[in-house]
Amino acid sequence: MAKGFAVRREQVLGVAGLLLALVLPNLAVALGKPDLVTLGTQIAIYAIGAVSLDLLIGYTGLSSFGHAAFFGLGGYTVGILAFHAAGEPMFGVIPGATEAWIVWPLAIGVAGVAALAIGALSLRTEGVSFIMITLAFAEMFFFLFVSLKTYGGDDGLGFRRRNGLPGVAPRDDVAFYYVCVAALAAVLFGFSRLVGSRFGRVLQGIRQNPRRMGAIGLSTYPYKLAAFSIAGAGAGLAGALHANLLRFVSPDMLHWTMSGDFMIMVVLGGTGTLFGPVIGAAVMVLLQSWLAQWTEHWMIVMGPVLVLVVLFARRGILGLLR
Amino acid sequence: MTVLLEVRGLVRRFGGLIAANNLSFDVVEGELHALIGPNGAGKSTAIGLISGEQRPDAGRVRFDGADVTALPIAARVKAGMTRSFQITSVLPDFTALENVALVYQVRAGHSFRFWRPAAGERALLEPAGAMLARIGLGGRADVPARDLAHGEQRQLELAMALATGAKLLLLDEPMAGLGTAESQAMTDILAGLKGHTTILLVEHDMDAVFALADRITVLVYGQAIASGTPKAIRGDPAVRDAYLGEDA
Amino acid sequence: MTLTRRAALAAAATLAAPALVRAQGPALKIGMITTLSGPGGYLGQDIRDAFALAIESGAFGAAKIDLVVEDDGLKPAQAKQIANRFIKTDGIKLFTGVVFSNILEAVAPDILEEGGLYVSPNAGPSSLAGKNCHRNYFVVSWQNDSLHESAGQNATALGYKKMYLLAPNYPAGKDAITGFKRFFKGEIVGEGYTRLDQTDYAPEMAQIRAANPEAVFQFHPGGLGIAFLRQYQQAGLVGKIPMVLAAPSLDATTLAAVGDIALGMDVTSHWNTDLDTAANKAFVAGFMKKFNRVPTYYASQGYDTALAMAAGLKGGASVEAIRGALLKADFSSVRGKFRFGANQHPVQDWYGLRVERAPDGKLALVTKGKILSDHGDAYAAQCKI
Amino acid sequence: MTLLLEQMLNGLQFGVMLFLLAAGLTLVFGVMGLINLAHSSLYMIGAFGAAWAGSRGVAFPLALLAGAGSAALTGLVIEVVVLKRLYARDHMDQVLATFGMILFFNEAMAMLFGRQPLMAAVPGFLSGSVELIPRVPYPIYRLAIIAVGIAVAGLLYYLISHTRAGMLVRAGATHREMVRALGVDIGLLTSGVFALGAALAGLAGAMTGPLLSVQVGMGDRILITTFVVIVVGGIGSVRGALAGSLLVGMVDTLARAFLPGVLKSVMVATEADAIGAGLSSMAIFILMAAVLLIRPRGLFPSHG
Repeated sequence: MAKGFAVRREQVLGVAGLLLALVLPNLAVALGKPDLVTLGTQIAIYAIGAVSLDLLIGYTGLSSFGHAAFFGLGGYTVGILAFHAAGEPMFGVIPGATEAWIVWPLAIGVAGVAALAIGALSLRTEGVSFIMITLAFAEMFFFLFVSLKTYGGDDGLGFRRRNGLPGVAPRDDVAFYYVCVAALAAVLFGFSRLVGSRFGRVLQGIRQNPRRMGAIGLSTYPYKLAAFSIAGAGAGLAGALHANLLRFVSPDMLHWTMSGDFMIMVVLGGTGTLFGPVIGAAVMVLLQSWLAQWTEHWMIVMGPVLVLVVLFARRGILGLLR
Repeated sequence: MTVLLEVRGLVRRFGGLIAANNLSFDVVEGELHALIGPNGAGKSTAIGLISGEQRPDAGRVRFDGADVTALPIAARVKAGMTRSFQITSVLPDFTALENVALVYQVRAGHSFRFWRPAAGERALLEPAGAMLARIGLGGRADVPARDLAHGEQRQLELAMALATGAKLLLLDEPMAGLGTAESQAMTDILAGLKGHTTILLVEHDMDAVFALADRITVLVYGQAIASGTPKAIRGDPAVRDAYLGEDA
Repeated sequence: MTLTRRAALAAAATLAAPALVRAQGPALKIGMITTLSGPGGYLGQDIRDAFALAIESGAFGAAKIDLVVEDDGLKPAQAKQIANRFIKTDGIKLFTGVVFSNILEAVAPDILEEGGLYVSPNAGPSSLAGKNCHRNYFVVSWQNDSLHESAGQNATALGYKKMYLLAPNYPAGKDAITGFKRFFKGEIVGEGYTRLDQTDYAPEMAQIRAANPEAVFQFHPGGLGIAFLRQYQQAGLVGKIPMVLAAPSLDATTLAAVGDIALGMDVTSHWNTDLDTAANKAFVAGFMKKFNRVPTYYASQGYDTALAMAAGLKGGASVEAIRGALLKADFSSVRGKFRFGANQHPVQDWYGLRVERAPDGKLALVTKGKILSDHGDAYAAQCKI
Repeated sequence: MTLLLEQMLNGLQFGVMLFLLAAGLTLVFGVMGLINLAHSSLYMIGAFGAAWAGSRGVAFPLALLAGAGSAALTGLVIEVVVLKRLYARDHMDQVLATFGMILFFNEAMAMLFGRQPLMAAVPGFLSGSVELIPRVPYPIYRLAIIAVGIAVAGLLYYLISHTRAGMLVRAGATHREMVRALGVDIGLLTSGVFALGAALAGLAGAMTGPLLSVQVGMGDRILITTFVVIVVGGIGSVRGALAGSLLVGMVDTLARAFLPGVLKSVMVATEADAIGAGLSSMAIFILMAAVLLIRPRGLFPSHG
């Protein structure tokens, strides 16, 4: 009974969210705040990253503190390919690319493979060690990109136009917004299938009781690694879209506070839920934007809000709604 | 009478503490073999070593004719042994049916299937439902495990262990924390399993042990000091010394 | 200090103003995207405060100016959001404020493509100075390289023959070393790269001592520089091996934090508190009176940026008209001589300063002489506007 | 040769500096199972406290005390108000809540003291240098840091293994319920341990202030290095923290000092400098990965 109710809630929420997302550009014009479209794009992009992190935190029970690494790698794949498309090929052989159908899958792949490598090492540990080792690996990538002068290092790397998509004008912000919303919808749909599948069942079993999973004959490591890699790939997609939104990538995408922000979005919205991370991303982006307009000391508000959420709203905003 | 499990000379140290000290005993196919001993005798360590959660510093474990000492847990489960835990250990957010279905899923091979909803797979749900019925939880299949009574959770755990298709069940205090009635129900279930499945039982409830066991091995300070039928153990002077000496 | 972010600073005028501007009616909005939070926040604060001071002291004449300030948190994404809102929702056309190059490279294209005008009070990255220069993009401060070119020239002028160079391993650090080398004529006996997250410089001190140079040039802005100087002193190198610095490594703020250690060090800058011009005297006095602290060179740049924009506004109301007037640089810069080069970056003089004890016992940067005259930058030649 | 010796001394000194920071972090984790990101804030508060006291003309040892004390006091407050409720929570909740605290403290300090770095001077009696290695002057202040680090290590060893409180600390880590059942006020114990950890962080901040830059956010960067230290050493083990600190300090220092030189023998000098710097910044992460490959729980895993 309770379960059926929850499922219906999620569906209602999903449909309502989708409707809101679809009319947002019109709404923005009506309200005289056209910048809301960009804000919405940003929310959709962060939501993709947060949803993918929730696969680890909420479903597999892995508290990764290095999600920004894959977000950044996805972004830099776009940036670096654009850089080489406009100039010399990479190492003199690999040509650049600007078409979305080449670049985006590549960004997803690069992030996924990197996650596979980092996960292979990190997943040898658990608990706090896992939190810290993922953090440390992300930090390592951060410094790598800071020191890469060819790609702008600390100053970042800008490029002139967004990746080409058939039928989408590169300068059209509203069109790009819809692309991001569509990507989010696809990710959410894929995600809901994934967590209900055999694979998803195993992940949820690992989260609830890894020892028990061992006792019924499952070696948890390959499943955790696969989840880590899939989540990394998801963050890679988010990073690629983010790079396209800004037409700019910089090491701050890989900064450890970005990993913290993704974690906050997941927990704020509600771990282990489909729409929780989306709500978390929306609240986070809007809160930051509004607080920052109100005072430069916005962190003095944001910090305690975070503490209060952890203390008193353990199941996030979605948990409060239930 | 074939020997299913052969434990030989297991040693396991934790710092200065010796939890298994040259431990040796056999479990014969089809029997219910109980492992008893005072607190801290190393019973749980023995289960841990046999199931593969812990690695011995010395000694061997042979199972079903093969040396499994170096095998990881999952491989031992595939070979046909599984364990339950002293502390209730189920998947609390899943229903009883989902708990057992997951065991059949794992048994069916790898789970790298990313798309089809597992909730609709009859190949998993049907045997799971049957197993729940067999263990007496047929009417509680759709209740989340966290909402089951303590005794029911222990039953569910047993159902999960059985669902692995194990030839040997390693049961670590299945009656711990159960009331009298629940204990009796569990004793009945275990009695019903006798003959179908070989069981190595660690248990503090001596009434249950002596009612159920075909043979008993007594552990003291990580060593097997006696092994035999309940009757023989009752009369063994070393056992009396260990227990009464401890208690006195 | 009250620090509301959207400090709308409207300045009413007392002076008679050109009719064209007065006819405009509502206040003209200038968008200032700057870094106010985090460790680098004091740079943005100085720029904002000095800009506001310029408005208050009537630099814009009768034109009503609404300075809309927002903190970018040193995050490019956040800066983009703000720029986007300023352009689309608030309809702002005139922008300034960005402190750091990475933020500027993220937001400048957006502003310029939407037909806005940007006047930089600080960052002047090479990527926007050469072939990617833009007719609506002005830099009032300096092209990044100039800071270090002047230091190289200074080291040559001071007669050093063997130098050891040290900078963090990131592009600005590498640019610093390249810029220095471009104007230094002596021998480089060693070169080291530190890390941005480094806190302990003991290994570098040992390497410097082992290399035994005549002097050291190091580029470590802000807190890094403070740590470096303190450890330089404790390693017993202060007084033994002199140091030549560029302005970002030792400004008025970091000088206050390191204290006597810095005594006698050579710094180069395009501006100093003691420059003898009427505009500068008014600015320094006004700033110290209002904010009770010594202005940094960031503050001077914020002030000059306001003056430059005010001069531009005299040209008319359209971006094109403002641009035309701005290009003439018809204002009394606190630095004295000032004009824009072909790439709309400054052509200006650079001075050698030394840390000395002022009569009141406090430490101060004292101007010792001119090092470079009418110095532009190497990228202007590639710029076609 | 003397350069190598000197750099090894530098490595030791950096290691001791890291130990001061890691000791408190790992102690709190070992006893309460709490992972406290805001440890870096306590470090910052210690540095600000000492610098502020110093600027008011307070003698250096007292300024140190002020730094450690202000950190301990802050620690006590956040322990009682917030962190007590988090001991039983999972680590991610702890990470998030303490991340929130970092934001809060950074901004609070900025509002109190401004964003400009603070002045913090080395006291007269500790300035200057001695020639430990002939013709290589070594700063006395750095030697003082080594001395304080050794003193702290000794004190912790004594506290944990030879006092009643230490016994409770050891017991509390493994059998919290049991200790409670024996009538020990576990709340008092955790508060005490947390205050001690905070005081150590504050002491580290106060001691390193005159070497570094006392400013908002100063602890955030070094926090990550500290994490590497305690992961390498084995989380929760003070002994491990000591071993990890020295190892990380040494590896980091020697890599920075000599890697570019080694690379220069195989490639162009300017390239070698930049690549060497890049590689050396990864050295400690590579070390951590290697340690975890061989010993997933660190060099000295704590019990339980």
